[in-house]
Amino acid sequence: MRNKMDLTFSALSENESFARVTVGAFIAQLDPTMDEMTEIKTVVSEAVTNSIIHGYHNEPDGMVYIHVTLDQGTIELTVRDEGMGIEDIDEARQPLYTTKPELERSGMGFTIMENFMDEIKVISEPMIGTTVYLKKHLTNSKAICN
Amino acid sequence: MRNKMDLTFSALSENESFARVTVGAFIAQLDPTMDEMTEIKTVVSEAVTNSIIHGYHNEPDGMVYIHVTLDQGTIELTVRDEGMGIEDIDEARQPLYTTKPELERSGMGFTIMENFMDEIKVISEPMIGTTVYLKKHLTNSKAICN
Amino acid sequence: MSLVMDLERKGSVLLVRLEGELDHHTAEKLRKQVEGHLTNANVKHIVLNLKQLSFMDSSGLGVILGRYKQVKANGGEMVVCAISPAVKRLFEMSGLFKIIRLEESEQFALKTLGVA
Amino acid sequence: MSLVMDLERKGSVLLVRLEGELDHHTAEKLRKQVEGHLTNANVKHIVLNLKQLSFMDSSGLGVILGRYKQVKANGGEMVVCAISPAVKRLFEMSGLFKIIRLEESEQFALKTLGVA
Ligand SMILES: Nc1ncnc2c1ncn2[C@@H]1O[C@H](COP(=O)(O)OP(=O)(O)O)[C@@H](O)[C@H]1O
Ligand SMILES: Nc1ncnc2c1ncn2[C@@H]1O[C@H](COP(=O)(O)OP(=O)(O)O)[C@@H](O)[C@H]1O
Repeated sequence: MRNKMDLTFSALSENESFARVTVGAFIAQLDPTMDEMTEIKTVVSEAVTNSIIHGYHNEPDGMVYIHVTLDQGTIELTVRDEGMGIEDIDEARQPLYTTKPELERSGMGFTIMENFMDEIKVISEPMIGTTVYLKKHLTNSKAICN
Repeated sequence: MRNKMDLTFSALSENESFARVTVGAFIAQLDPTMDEMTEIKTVVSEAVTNSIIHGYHNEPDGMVYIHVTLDQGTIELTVRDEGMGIEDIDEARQPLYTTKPELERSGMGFTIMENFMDEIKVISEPMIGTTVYLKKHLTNSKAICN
Repeated sequence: MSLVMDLERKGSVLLVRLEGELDHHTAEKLRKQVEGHLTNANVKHIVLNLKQLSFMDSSGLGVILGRYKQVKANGGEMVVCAISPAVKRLFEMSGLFKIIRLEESEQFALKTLGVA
Repeated sequence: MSLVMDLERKGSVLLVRLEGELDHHTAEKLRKQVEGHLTNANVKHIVLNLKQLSFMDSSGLGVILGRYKQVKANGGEMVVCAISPAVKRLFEMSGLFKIIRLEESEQFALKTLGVA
């Protein structure tokens, strides 16, 4: 079974939990373990929060785009914004690095994404926006046999 | 608060419950009553099922498009497909009318949508697709005060 | 969330208990399950217990109506029990109560059919 | 799902119990609540009970680190207790355990600070 979905929503912090619930409900079809479900939801939360805070500076007119593909127990997740973009991606991905310490950002978002997923790609251009591409293969047998 | 979202997904029957959960999670921000929540979820289910069964004849390559806008306690919901379309919309909207009795369709989809929402508009063109536009004002005070 | 089906024969009655969500996706599974049991010549009536059903839409009406027609063709009856206000509204809207009897509880529904 | 916060002063300790989801959206509310109580001159330490927390991400780490810095500046301590394996992983990843003490239970955490 191959299944895909696209979700677009206003850059409002209220939508962070909505995005987690939605992606969680979608991947539930693959019958992931509790740990895998938590990992995916956390990763969605990190990437969406980044788009809202860093990409759009909390400007709710911006839109956040999520794309999810499920194929043979593999989850491909893309979170995209048309915001500020990132100047130096390597620097941004360092643990504890943040450009918004005044907002009490921990600088752990990218580190968590790297730890919880099998693959991560970050594409960004200043003033154009940022795309975070994430991939994870579920260990679960049902997913593999589908 | 004005908040909007777009959801697109493969025309698979597995996604019917996913669509209900997603729209339900989105409108939860307006703090609807249990009855209103059930009504919205039912209506989403009806329109999405119609797109999958009638619009795309269960062909999973088709995509179903949902748009939701929340504004001052009013929910605007659009469910769209690029499928078969409807020849005679007035006839289709009659209670108990169905073109797929062999699939045990009850012909009650449109009737339920009309009963559960304040407003419904159906736009359809054969071979182009169908758009169902639905609107409901929540009675809830929190929603109105937002 | 999906549908959990619990089917059990009690004399001439097929007792069907549903838990979860009955929509287009799960209605087909229900149809197959019930039809499998209806091949048993002893089964004449269906009692449908919807107490644990958390969601139903018009696809549920369709599959219930379909099973009603099957038992009706054999001179049997269909009784539903323990339905929520939401499901009741759907039944009322579609006029299903004209042909399908509603009873408060499963025990009472079975009693009216001479079982339990 | 949102965050329910239960704040209570016990001697020199501000006991904070969290229930629900701690993310960017709810972290700001938590920050304001805790800062309101930290103006009380009697409060020196924070005990954070995360037993009922069902979700947390790096925004949670940020707001916890922020409060740690505040109590630290007054010579106080921050202790977390009853955390889930998922939250524990985030703490470990970020090295937060180097500065924030972990205790099994709320009662034990309070005891180590001379309260309860
Ligand atoms: N979508 C984005 N748009 C613009 N900048 C971003 C985006 N995502 C991340 N960044 C930059 O990368 C930095 C590190 O991100 P992250 O590791 O998630 O930590 P944090 O969000 O806590 O700052 C951010 O501080 C920001 O400068
Ligand atoms: N999205 C759609 N695309 C094509 N035809 C549709 C669509 N939605 C509804 N229809 C037509 O309208 C009829 C009535 O729809 P409805 O009231 O929902 O009943 P049912 O789905 O049980 O047939 C359907 O049988 C079908 O012919």
